[in-house]
Formats: sequence, C-alpha cells, structure tokens
Amino acid sequence: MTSLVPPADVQGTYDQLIRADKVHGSVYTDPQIFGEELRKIWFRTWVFIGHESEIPEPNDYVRKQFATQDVIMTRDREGAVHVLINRCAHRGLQVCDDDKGNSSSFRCPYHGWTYRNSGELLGYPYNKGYGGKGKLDGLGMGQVPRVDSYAGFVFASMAKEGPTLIEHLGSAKGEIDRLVGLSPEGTVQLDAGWLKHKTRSNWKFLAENETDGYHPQFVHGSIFGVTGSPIGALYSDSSTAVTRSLGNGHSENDLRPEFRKFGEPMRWFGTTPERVPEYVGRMNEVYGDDAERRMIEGAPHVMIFPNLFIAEIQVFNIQPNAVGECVQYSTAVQLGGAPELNRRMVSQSIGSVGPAGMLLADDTEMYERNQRGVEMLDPEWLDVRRGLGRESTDENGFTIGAATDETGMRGFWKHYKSLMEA
Amino acid sequence: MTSLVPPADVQGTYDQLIRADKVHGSVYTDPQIFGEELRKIWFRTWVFIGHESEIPEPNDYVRKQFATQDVIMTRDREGAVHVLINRCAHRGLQVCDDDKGNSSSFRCPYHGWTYRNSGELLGYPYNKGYGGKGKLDGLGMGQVPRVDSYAGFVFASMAKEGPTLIEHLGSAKGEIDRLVGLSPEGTVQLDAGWLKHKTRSNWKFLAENETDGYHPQFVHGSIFGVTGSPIGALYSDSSTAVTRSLGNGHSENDLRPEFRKFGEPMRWFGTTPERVPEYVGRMNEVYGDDAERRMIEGAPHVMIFPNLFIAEIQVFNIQPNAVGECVQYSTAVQLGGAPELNRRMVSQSIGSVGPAGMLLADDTEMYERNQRGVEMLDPEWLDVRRGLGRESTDENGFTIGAATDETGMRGFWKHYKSLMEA
Amino acid sequence: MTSLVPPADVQGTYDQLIRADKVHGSVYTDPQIFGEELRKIWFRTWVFIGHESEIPEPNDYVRKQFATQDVIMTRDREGAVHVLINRCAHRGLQVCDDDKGNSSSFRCPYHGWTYRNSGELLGYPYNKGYGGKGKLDGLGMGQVPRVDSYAGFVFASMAKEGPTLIEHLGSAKGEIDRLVGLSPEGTVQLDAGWLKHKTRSNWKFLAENETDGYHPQFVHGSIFGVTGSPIGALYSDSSTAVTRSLGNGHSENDLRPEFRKFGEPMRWFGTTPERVPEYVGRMNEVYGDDAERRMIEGAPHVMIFPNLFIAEIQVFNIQPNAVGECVQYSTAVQLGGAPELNRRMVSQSIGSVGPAGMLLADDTEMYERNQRGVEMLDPEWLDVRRGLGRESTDENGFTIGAATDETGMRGFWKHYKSLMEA
Amino acid sequence: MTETAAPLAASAATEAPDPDALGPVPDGWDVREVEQYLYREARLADENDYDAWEALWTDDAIYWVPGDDLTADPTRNVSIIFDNRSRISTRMKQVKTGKRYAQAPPSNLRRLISNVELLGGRANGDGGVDLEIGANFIVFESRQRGNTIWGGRTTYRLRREGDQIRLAYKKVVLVDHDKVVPTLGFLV
Amino acid sequence: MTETAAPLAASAATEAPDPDALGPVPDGWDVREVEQYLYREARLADENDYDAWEALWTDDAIYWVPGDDLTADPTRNVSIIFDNRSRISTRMKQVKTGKRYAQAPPSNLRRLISNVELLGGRANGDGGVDLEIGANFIVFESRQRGNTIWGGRTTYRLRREGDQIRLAYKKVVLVDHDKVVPTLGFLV
Amino acid sequence: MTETAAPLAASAATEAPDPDALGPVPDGWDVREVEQYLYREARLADENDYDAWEALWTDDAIYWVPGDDLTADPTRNVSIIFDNRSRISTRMKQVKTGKRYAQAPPSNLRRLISNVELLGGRANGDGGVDLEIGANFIVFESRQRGNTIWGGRTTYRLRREGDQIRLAYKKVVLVDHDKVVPTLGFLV
Ligand code: FES
Ligand code: FES
Ligand code: FES
Ligand SMILES: [Fe+3]
Ligand SMILES: [Fe+3]
Ligand SMILES: [Fe+3]
Repeated sequence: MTSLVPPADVQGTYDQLIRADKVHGSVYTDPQIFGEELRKIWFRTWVFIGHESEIPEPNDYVRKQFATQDVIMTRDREGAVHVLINRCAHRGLQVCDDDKGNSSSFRCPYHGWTYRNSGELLGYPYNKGYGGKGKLDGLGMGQVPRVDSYAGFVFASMAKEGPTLIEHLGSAKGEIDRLVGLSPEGTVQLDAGWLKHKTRSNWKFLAENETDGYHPQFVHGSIFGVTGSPIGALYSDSSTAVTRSLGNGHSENDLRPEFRKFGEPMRWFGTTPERVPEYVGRMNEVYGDDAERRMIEGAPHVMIFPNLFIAEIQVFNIQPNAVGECVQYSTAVQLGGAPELNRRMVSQSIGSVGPAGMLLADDTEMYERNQRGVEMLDPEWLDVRRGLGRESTDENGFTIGAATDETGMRGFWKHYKSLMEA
Repeated sequence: MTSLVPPADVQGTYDQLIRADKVHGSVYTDPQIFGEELRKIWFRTWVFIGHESEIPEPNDYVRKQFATQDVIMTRDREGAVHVLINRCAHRGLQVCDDDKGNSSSFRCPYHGWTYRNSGELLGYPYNKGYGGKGKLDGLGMGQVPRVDSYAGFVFASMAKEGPTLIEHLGSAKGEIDRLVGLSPEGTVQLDAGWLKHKTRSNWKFLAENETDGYHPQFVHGSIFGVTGSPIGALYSDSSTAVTRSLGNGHSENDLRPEFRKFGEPMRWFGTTPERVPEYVGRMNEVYGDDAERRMIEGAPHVMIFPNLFIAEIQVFNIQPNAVGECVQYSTAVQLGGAPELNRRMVSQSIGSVGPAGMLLADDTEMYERNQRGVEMLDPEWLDVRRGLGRESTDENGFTIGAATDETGMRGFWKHYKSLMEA
Repeated sequence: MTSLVPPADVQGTYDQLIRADKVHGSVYTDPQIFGEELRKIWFRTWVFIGHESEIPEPNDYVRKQFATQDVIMTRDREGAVHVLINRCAHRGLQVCDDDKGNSSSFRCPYHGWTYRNSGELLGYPYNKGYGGKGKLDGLGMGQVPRVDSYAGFVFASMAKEGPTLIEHLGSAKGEIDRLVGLSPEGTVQLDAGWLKHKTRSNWKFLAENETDGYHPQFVHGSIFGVTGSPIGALYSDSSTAVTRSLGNGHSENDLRPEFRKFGEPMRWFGTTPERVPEYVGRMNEVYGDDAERRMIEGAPHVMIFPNLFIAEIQVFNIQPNAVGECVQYSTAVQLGGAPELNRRMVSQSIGSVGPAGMLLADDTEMYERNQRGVEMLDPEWLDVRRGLGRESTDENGFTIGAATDETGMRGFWKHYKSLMEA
Repeated sequence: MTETAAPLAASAATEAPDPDALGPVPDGWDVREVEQYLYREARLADENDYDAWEALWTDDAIYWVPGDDLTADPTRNVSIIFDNRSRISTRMKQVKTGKRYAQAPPSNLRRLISNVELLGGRANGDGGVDLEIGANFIVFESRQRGNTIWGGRTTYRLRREGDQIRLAYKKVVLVDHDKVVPTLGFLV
Repeated sequence: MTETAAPLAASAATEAPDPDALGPVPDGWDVREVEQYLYREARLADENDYDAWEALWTDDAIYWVPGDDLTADPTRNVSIIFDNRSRISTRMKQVKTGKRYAQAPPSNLRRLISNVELLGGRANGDGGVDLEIGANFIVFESRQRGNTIWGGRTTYRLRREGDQIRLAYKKVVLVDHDKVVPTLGFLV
Repeated sequence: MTETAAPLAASAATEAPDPDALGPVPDGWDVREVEQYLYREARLADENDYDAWEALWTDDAIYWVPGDDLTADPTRNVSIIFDNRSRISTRMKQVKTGKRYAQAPPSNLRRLISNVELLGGRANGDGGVDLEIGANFIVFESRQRGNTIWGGRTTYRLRREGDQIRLAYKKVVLVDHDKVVPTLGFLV
C-alpha cells in the first residue's frame, strides 16, 4: 500500500532512502525496488545455493530456489558442480520435475529434448526437422555463469565477471573456517535435509535480524525462561560479546569473548566434555593443544550477504519470492567425524528452527509483523542508529559494536547501497 | 481489467471522467485513481474512525481500520482521544496486537520499546546503546495530526491543516443533532459492537448507494414484501420524502415530510408510543412540547463524506482496502436513557445489517455485481442524471430532488472532483 | 517475474521480440503485452464466441466469456444473433446472472431497468425522474458491433470496421466446410455442453500447441500406448501428413495424406463402416460417389486464429483471463443426421478432453509447465525454427511443412506481429 | 442504504443460555442417531430445502452466529445472526421470494460435519432437558463471487417432541468470527 | 492439440440412473461398515493404489463426474468423467505408465468423507438391489501447480458379491461443477 | 537470528517406528470409542487447553511432523516437529508463558478428524501392544497472518493405562509436507 503513497520527502534515490542512522520503509515494500534488487543483487553478486554434500555422487542433482529462479544443482560425471536454470531451450518448458535424484541427463517431456547434467543439449528427436544432429549449437539449458564453493558451500553468480567468491567472502571466510575447525575431520556436511519456512516478509528483515543482538532477550525470552538457557545473557547490556561488521555486507555476533571468559569447552554447545567424550577425544587427538580453544570458542554466528546465515549449529538459506515474501531454508550442521555431536545437532535444530521451531517461529512472527508494520505510513523510517556512538575498530580494521548494537545492519546497508547504486 | 484498456475518448482528467450527468467507470477500477484517492481524500479530509463510547475509560483503546492503515484509537490518562498509527519507531514493527483493552502504554515485542498511549516514546531497553535515556527525541508512534469528535463521533485527518471538523460537517452536523435529540439524555453510544462485512467493491459504490432512494423497492422488495414493511413507500414515485445534497459531499434522504404527513410518533421506528411507554415518557419529560415532533420526525438517514453513514438506527463505517474491496463496519445506535429502544435497535440491526442482514446482504450483493459490471467495457459510463430536470433549492440553499433522485450522488461527485483536483 | 527483469538485449518492439526462428519469452509473461493483445487482437479481430445451436429458439440466450468480458449471446425474436456486454447502462451493474435461458428481455435487479435481448433499453421505473418515457436515447447494454457466423459458428468483433468474417477465415473456411461435409444433413451442432478447463498458462501456448505435430508422441505416448492408438504414427518422422500455414494466423495438421494412403473409410474416426452402418448408408445416399472420399479424409485439425480449435471431433474455445491464465472450453462435434456417430463422439470427447481428459489434461500440464518455464530467465528465447529448412509451398500457395514441423507456429507469429504492430 | 428495519423487530428477548448450566448427557440418545440427524440438517441446508429445514426447529428456537466478541450478550450487542423462531420464519420467507439477491442465485454448498460429541444436558424452558452437542464443520460455498471455505464450531441442542427430534438451539462460531467476513447468505 | 480419441471409444451405452427408482434401504447394511468401506476406497485413491482401487468396481461400474449441467444425459452431453468399467481400466493403465503427466508426478492427496447417509436401495442390472449412499467430501490436493481444495457430494452404490462389497456406481458432483475447474488428474 | 538451542537438546533417541511391525488390531477397542477420544484430543488442541492436552501423552510419547522426505530417519534428518515427552513438556511451558509470539495471540482453530480406521497393533516398549489408527484431517486456522487451511494424514497410537486411554504416538503428515509451509505454531 505504501507504494500507492510514495513518501513526500524522498526522491527515491538510494542515497536518500538509506542514511547513516535510518532507512526508509519503502525499501521493504516497493515492488520496483525489489525488481532492482533482483537485477543488481540477487542476479549479480554471489548467492548461496546449497552444499556439495547434498550431491555427493557423480550425477547427483537437487533442485533449488535461486531467488525467483527454479534451478538444479548438479554434479557432473567428472564431479564438477553446475547450477542449471530449469528451462528448456526449445519452447521454454520446465524440464526437471523431481526434487532430487541421480542422472547424467535431463529429458524434457514436451518434445523429448535431452540435456547433459552440465546443461549442454544432448539430443532432439526427429532431428531431420533441424537438418540432422548437432545443428542447434548454442542451445542448452541456462547455466549460471559462475559457480564456486568454499568448504562445500556452493555459491552462484549470474554475473559473468566480478569479484571472485573468495573476494566476496572476504573475512567471512574465516568464520566458515571456524565452523569447519570444529570437525575432527575438518569437514562440514549439510545433508540432514532442509526445512522450508514460508515467510510473508521482505528478505532484508531476515538478513538484518540474523545478527541483531538486541532482540533475543525479548523475542526468545519465553524459551530461554522455561529452559533456563544462558543464551539470553550473551545478548545483554553486560555481555562482552561484540557485533562486527565484516565488510561486503557480512556481519557477525562474535560470542567468543563470553565463552573465553568462562573457558569451558563445549559450553557454546550447552554441554560439557563429559557428555560428549568421543567427540572431545577426537578433537584433542587431531588438534592437540589447539583443540581446547576451538571447543571453548565454538561455532560462528555469521550472516553472509545476502542470504547465508550460519547460526552456530544451524545453517539458513534465505531466498526471496516477492517484495513481501521469502523462504527460509534451514538445516543442522553436521561435522565430519562427530556422530555424537551430529545427532544432538539434529535434535536441537528440530527444536529450534523451521515452521514449528521454538526459536525461529517467533523470529518469523516478528518478520511478518515487521512487514505489516512498514506498510503503515508514519513514522516512515526505520532507526538503525543503535551503538553508533560507541563503535570502535578492531585490530583488523573492522567496525565493532556491543553485543546488542546495530553495527551489523549498518554494514549491511552500506554494502546494499553500493550495489544498488552500481 | 479495464485498466488494461483505457477508455479511448477520455484523457483521464477528473473533469473528463466526472461530468454533470455521468461518471466514467474507470474511477471504480483504476488502481492509480485509488492511490490518488488515498492521498487526496482518505489521508487528507476528515474520516470517521469510531465513537468515544467505545473507549469510555481513561487508557481504554480499540484498534481500528483507517483506510489502508492499522490505527489505535486511544483515550489517554486525561481523557483526550488519540489516533495512533500501529508502527514502531524503531524498526517499524506492528506494535499492538490486541483488538481492544485498557493500558496506559504499548510495548513493542521485538526490542521492548514502550510508548505512551498518546504515542510518545516512553522508554527503550539497554538505553546505553543510544547514549542513555531520552536521547531519541522525535521518535514515537505515528500520531494522526488532527483528531476531533462531535457528539462522540471521532474523526481523524492526516492533514495538519485544513477545514475544521465542524466546517467539514457543515449542515450534516444538524443531522447528528437530530439523532442525539432522540435521546432523553441527549447522548448516543456506539458500544454494541461492530459487524465487519467484507465487500468486494469499490468504496464509492457504497457511499453513493447510501442515499440512493431509487433502489430500495427493487433490491429490498423481498423483505419489504414478507414483512409488510411500509419502508418501500418512502422511496417511491409518490413519496413526499426528498433527497438533499448537504454540501461537502454529504447527502441525505429526508423522510420527515412523509412522517409529518402521518404525524404518528414512533412510526419512523415502526412502532407506537404504547409499545415503548417508558421511552415516550422520558422524552416528554425532557423535551416537553418538542418531544412529539422529535418522535414523529425520527432519526436521520445521512451519508457523511466519505465514510460515515447514519441509517436511522444503524451506523456504518466504510473503509477501503483496495480499489475493488472495502469493509462495512456496522452497529446499532444506542440512545442515552432509552434502554427500551436500545434492545429493539440491537435486535433490528442484527436482522438488517452485517454479512447475513436481511437488508444489507442484498445491498452488498449489488455492490459486488456493480464492481463486476464496471469491469466490462461498454457502456463506459455510469448515468447519474436522474432527477436533474426536477431539482430545486430549499430554504437553506441546498439542492433537493425527489425521493428517488440521484441528487445525493451528484453532490458526492462535485465534492470528490474538487478534492481530487486540489 | 521476468517482467521485473526485462531482457537486456531487446528493446521490446515486436520486431525484436518475434523473429523468424525464435520468440522472446516475455511475450508470454509481460502484463503490458497482454494488455496490448486485448486491445489489438482480442478486441479487434474476429473471436469465436459460441455456436448458433446453443440458442436454437427465438429469445434463447447463453452467457459466454469474451476474453475479459462477460457477454450474453442472444437470439432475438426475429432470429438474429447478438452478443451483448453484461453491463447495465444505468450504474454499470452486471445485469444477467443466469448461465442460459429464454427471454425476450433482461432486467437489472438494482433499479429495474429492462433491456431487449438485442440490447436496447426497453424501460426504466419511475420514469418521471428522467422526464418520462423514451428520454434516454443512446443508453443500452453494450452490443458487440460486429457479429457474424459461418456454419453456425458465431464470431464477434469489437471493431466497427475491418475485414469481414469470411475475409478473416480465408482458407480456414474450407476446413469448416470439410467438417460440415461429414454430416449427411450438412450441419454441425455444438449442443452437447462445454467443459470448462482452467489453465494457468498464457493463451498463446495453447494456440501454438494445437497444430504442433511434434509433441503427441511424447506427451500422449501414455494413452497411445495403452490403447494401441495409431494416432502417434500420424505425427512421426515417417508420416506423410503435413502442417500447413493457412494465412491470417490459421494453421492445420493436414492428416489426409495418411488417411488417403490407407484409403479406409472411417479410419480417421478409429472405426470401420461395419460398426457405423447407418451413418455410412446416409452418407452414401446423400453424397454418392463423393461420400467415400469424405469418410476417408475425415475431419479437419485446424486452429483458427486466435481462439477456435477444431480437433476432428472436438471443438475448443480458448479465452484468456490474464497474462498467465486462460480457459479452455471444449465440446463434442455433433453432426446433423448422424446420431450413431454423435453418441460415440460424446463418449470419446469425455474420455479425451476437459479437466480429466486422457489427452487434454496432459497437454494442459505442459501448458502450465511451459508458463512456469518461461518465468525463468535463461535461455530467454523460444525456438520455432523446426522445419524451416524443409518447407515448401503447396498448389494454393500456402507454406507447408512436415507432420512434426513448426510451420503453423511461424504462421501464427507472422499474423500476431502484423496485428500488434498495426 | 439501510432502511429502518422496523418490521424486523421480532423480539429477541430470549436470554442467552447460561453456560454454567450444563448437566450430564440425558438418557436415550445415541451418537449415531444424533450424527444422522445432524447430517440431515446439513443436507437440508446445503440443498436449500427451506421448508424442511425450518420444520426442524422448536418454537423456542435460537439460531445464533456471534460476531467478534464471544462473551457479548446477544440482546445487547450485535451478532451476525441471532434469530428466534419468528425471525427464522421471516428469513425463510424472504429467501423463498427468489429475490433475496444475496442468495439469488443461491450458493452451491456442501458441508462436512465432524467431531460430533455429546457434551451434556441443558435444562430447557419446557422443564425438560435438551441434549447439547458439539461438532466442527467446513462449508464449501461456490457462487459467482468465487469459492469460499467457511469453518467453525457448532453447538446444537436437540429435544425429543413425541417421536420427532427437534432442533432447539444452534450456535455457530466461525473460526474467523473476529475477522472481516464476506456475505453469509446461506444457512450456516 | 487433441487427437482423434478413437481408441477411447469405449461404449458408454449404460444409461444414466433413473432418479425415481430409489427404494428402501436394503437389509444387511450397517452405516459403520459402509463408512469403513468408503474410508478404504478414499485411502486407496489418496495413496494412488490403482490396482486395489480398480478391484473395488463391479463389471457394470459407472464412475461419473458431471460438468455444469446436472440434468444432462451423460450419453448425449459432455461430462468431466463418465467411465464404464473398461474405461476405468484404460484410465488406470494410462496413469500406471508413469507418463500420464497430469499425474506424473502424482498429486499429494488426502480427503475427508463425512455426512455418510444410507439413502436407499436401487435396483441393479443383476436383479439385485444396490445400496445407495450419500456423503460429502473435501479433498486437499497438493502438486507443483499449488494446493487445491476440492469439495462436493458423492453418491455411491454398493453391492455385495459373495463376501465382497463392490462399488457399482460413484457419482461425484463438485460444489463448483458449474465453474471453470483446473485439471482433475487424480481419482476423485 | 537463531541461538544455540542447547537447552533444547532433549535426547530424541527414540527410534522411528518400524513400519513392518504392524500386527492385528488388538482386542477391546471400538471405533466409536476411539473416535470420541480423537475428537477430544482435537478439541483440546483447538481450544489451546495445553495442560489437558499434555496429560494425554504416555511417558514414551513421540509427536512427529515430518518434513519433505518421508523416508528420512528423524534422528538423523530434520523434521518440522519430533518431540519426545520432555520436549512436548518444554513446548507447552513455552506457549504457556504467553510470550511464544508465534502463538501469542493464539490462532483460532477448528479441525475435522475423519476417515478414522483402526489399522492394527504395534508392539510397544512396555511389552504391550498399542492400537494404531489412521485418520485424515483438515485444520482451519485463523490469525492475523490470514486464514490457513492445513490438511493431512495422522497416524495415532493409543494405549490403555489403567482405565485411561493414553496417546503414545502421533505422526502428522501434511499433504504439502514437501512444499514451503508457513509458521505452524499451533498443536497440529
Ligand atoms: S519444450 Fe522442451 S522439448 Fe520442446
Ligand atoms: S521494532 Fe519495535 S522495539 Fe524494535
Ligand atoms: S444499475 Fe441497472 S438499473 Fe440501476
Ligand atoms: Fe439498500
Ligand atoms: Fe496434445
Ligand atoms: Fe532470533
């Protein structure tokens, strides 16, 4: 509705809509802006698609959502990963209708054209109609031009050129390393399935919320209270945890200061070494002196722009459907060589995330109330000034704020604006 | 659909779309025009929101629809009435989720910001993140700039300046006085609850229909017939009732000439003094010689631009959702000091209005068929000439037509055009 | 969604969107283009509405869909056929709410205005309000300016001037003649009722598919296989059938070469003379030596631009609701004087077409997957080159291709472009 | 426009039921028999068999569809429907004219009645005890407006009169009773 | 495109039932048993157990889903479905190929059968009397097209053959049978 | 954001049921009694009577709502819900705080349970045999988000403990379990 009532005092340029301490509500509700986001962000920058462990074998494939696009993440005969757009080069039919499987090729049901799982056109029936075989060079299923992965996390970019994935990840890369570093085998799998949570909210409310350390005590007080969880304390005024803007729109809640303070291995996981002896043993074996640090500091809590959120033991893939709707795909982290932990992570994740999760269902309620709220006309702005007055720069030159500060959001908007104005 | 097929012969200026004797169908179907109506009518002129009797006590509040806006009508500690926009000044969340209640403040669930029921920001948790208390001057829930009431009817205007409520009501004020004058205590309450009737129709079809004296015999013949109702006769060729354009888009069906003709007290209410002795007694007590006139002339039948309709014993609040959808909120008039009448008015209203009402459900069917009809392309126009040839001017200078004439609609369009061209 | 992401490399002119060998996906997904199609195609050229046999008696009427318009096909007292737009000239109400019936006039429920079944305003109650009777010249229900029929097939055009129906039908006329020529009485009825199949697809996917000889073996293999149907062979590489572009966007799959090859009467109908002796007898009686040819060559398989498809024994009426949705109305051909055949045609049609049809439900699945597919962004184009290299011109100067070629589609697009650029 | 609905002033003086007065399930009732009765009532409503449906009611009938406030006294607050026997009769007469446009043409309807539970006994005005029943329903309504799916909870009270079972009370609470609802023209 | 459906010309000569021929409920039928039978039929349809579902039918089976005109003779007017036993068989064979794309991939389905009433007895071709039953249903269908909720009224005819109960007749009238409906690819 | 849900790490070690272990329907169960029990369970869930609902469960309870892969082992793959008794208890405690925003304010709910079939007996951990039941459902949910209609298939296991009937197992498969679903905050 606000799109019917453009704000009187802004011209709509991103410089006016996005300011140091506030953001205009229309960026969450204007369909034109969403269309521009598709072109300038979702179909240009690196977007998280899935994990290699979902397609372990040659010729495995799984269908995925890539913003508004229906894509297939495939592993070809040689093991290379591709992201294909699910559209036939003949008359544009949706080619693949299975959610996942194993096949070296795809066949379109309409006229029987077939494609290699890397997208090339393999054959077309009655080829005389085209003057014989091999006469349709250049036709094939759409292949997302750039696909790359890090620690098995597969990202895709629709832009033929641009920053590499490593450049895009920048310092967020280290957070993925931290996660992998909790595996005795140095590997992570995301093969426990994905929950699919429909959210009637603009995708940015999710991205901003992921490292918003201000909300947990309020939104999640109900579960913290009944379970006696210590999590709330990590996001309080007295917490030593910091919120860090990692550049390129990435941000994290760095909880290590709190965990170091206690210095208790596995506290980050809400348990003790005694309760997971096998795991602790393997970690000590593999990492020796450094094992304790790893088990004390725990997993990262990082939002990787625009759509990958690693929340310690869960991973979220956020994909937009429309200006006011998106999907949260969530799963449990599974660490190579840690069966003991993995089962617990599955169980905890089921309790926490997804449509009925005791944490995420409440976040999602906020996202949806937020979307309804910004349809209202006054006040027009969202405030993001929290912590602006007490930010500092860390040893690596990153801006950091207190545990409950909006430092991450400001980093998000800085990068968002740079992309939208590009 | 018509928006896909703009009329060939109009440029779309309101002067061309709205003429003395016809109106172009696109004003009911064009989303752009609806957006402009929001800005130039709904968010500028005085709009009926609710009644003070819905929030009798200090700190009472009730949520209301104000066109596309979710608002809260509150009464503060001192008894002043406010209309707040239900959006948090922090990150734009919908703040209040209760339909009604009593509270001196509202708390946003997302980060715990609290607001006084007059909209001012009361507090925000962990205030150090903002440099301490009271550092967020200027932030608060949106307050509709002008709120005023007459006889307890609360109106709001999003325009900081403009005609006063009294100026806007103009002569319609007298009609409200007539209603109040039927109460031995000179008061009206609207505290019998509201029925909420979803209507897939443009709001203007309702506003125009409310004083359309041409339709009752046809649309309501079914109920008039089975109940032997005399109402039909009031809206016939031979009726002495008049349709009056009251200026500012207001209009009425003035039935007094008919009731004066009979000179029977309480006939307007379909009853006799014998059946409501208590009430008649109190009226005579309070108003002496003038009581009889009041009880003969009865209650007004007036449409107050753009959304308040007083239909003798019922009150309607019309609010638009979108170009093709609106909501009718309806309730029974309750007269101070008239318990005997009030129960009957509740019972009659239940029978007449709302989603199952024996009168309004049929009007609503017409509204929806009207909306479907104007999606058709030919003829492009709606005819509003009825009675144009027999209008006259009354002693107060108002245009009046016969009981079945479209005098009220023409007054509506004159004012509508003046606002839309402003 | 693609409308949010306009193709980088086209300016959007039809010359760029529609090329000799490919068509841009946006023509199936862009709401603006759909709006332009309504104006330039649906509301200008001749559109199939229904058949005279649906309203055999004077004053019969039946409601029909005409693109986005709700129309009434009527037969007046004198037997003339009219197509009225279902909108009241007074305030635009939908006038008629019955699907069909017999009446010399229509009455609007809102204020009782009545219309002759040819659209003229008959009367309006309380006419003094208009200065008496007959004062509203020029008001009436919308009448589609041009209505004409051929062999009982009723077509309507919203354009007051333009090619005649016969000119529009051009050579497609001969195909209708072929169908009629299968009736011993030389008549066709479409009075077996219509199935109404909602299809979430752009209408053009249907129009193109109707004479696409490339898909049957793949889409319909399931039913051909289990029933041992010979139909598949008609649409194979080795078939002698031809695809013909008939001009004006019309096209056909001409199966006669195949049927002549076998020279078996009634083979086209999947039966033998022995099984329909009565019919064969009547045909011989009436057509003598020519009867056998007719019974060998069978019924046409022709798509008449933009929305009439005669599929041997079934007739389809395609009507668009929106850019991504249309309706398929289908019925069984009924031949005058062929009761034996007619029952079989009803039974076969029920088995083949409509929402549960063993053929059409599968085509419709393709239409809907096609629509989903073209929402994808890469490849942007649909390929229509099939057979381009082996086309020839027949004795009448029409382009013909092999049984599986896209000759018909290219003819469709040529005409489409000419109308859209007009 | 709305007209003064004077002729509709059927006195709705009947009090709202006292929710505390629920006693044990009276003897002589079988869930199966009750279900079949409710299915029949549903069928008559679905098929617009107005006369047969009206004939089900007792003289002290209450047919109630509350609005948003379920705690409200229907004699002092508005409801979507709050009919006594005479108003039920008026409602039937109106729709039978064929010009009750909200139901002309009539909706196509089918409803599912499920989760039928015998809840207890309720003292009635005749000194007897009515059987109180709870059930959930879904109504699939189709009309030109489009398809609408209605859902809710119905509380029925049945009474034996001679060899007849009669409907004394039917309270229908829509799941979305607190929301904006479209025209409810059929017998819910 | 549509092809001449010659091979589908299974004769549907079976007459439409005479609506006046309904007699009393034949002996030996219990609502509970009937319900369980209908629930099983529903489960087989929901779970695409095509062979077991097909085996329920008698040889003179009629499976009928009328279109907009409920008064039409299905042998002279089009219906959405009007299958005799042999066409039921063809339909099952087609879907079992796995290339009946309207059901490949198959819909996810669950349906509720409710308001089951034994309506009477109907003389059948074998000189016996079939039990005629009425029930209402809602089907929740999910496929890539989206979720669709179907509702309507089903008239069944059951027959005992030895110790088996067989389905002789199933007529499914959709509530919105007179409207435009999407592909109905599953067993309704 | 999501926090480490450590306190939620209730061990869900209970194995997924072996689908092959279904035996004959144990003695002493009547469909009618079972239906009434399921209707009561449904009513308690619809009316947010959390304590009474929680009290239905056995100590070895499993409350399971699978996600898209129905063949997945819930101890190794994510489910929408996979609660053991202690997590059911945690879930109830949370919602009773009144600050479980996904259910504060609570949804308005009514559900239909239909097609109830006694499927067989399933050996339980106590050496006894639980009754396994299948039923279909539709839930009509209304909240500010809008109305949502949920549909699916529920497999229940009931056990007699003394004179009580207890719920040992409830597996709810949504028809659209393989699709994106909105927040499921209520007791399904
Ligand atoms: S559309 Fe894919 S093969 Fe023709
Ligand atoms: S959005 Fe309201 S307190 Fe943060
Ligand atoms: S709108 Fe048709 S008579 Fe007035
Ligand atoms: Fe009216
Ligand atoms: Fe086809
Ligand atoms: Fe959170």
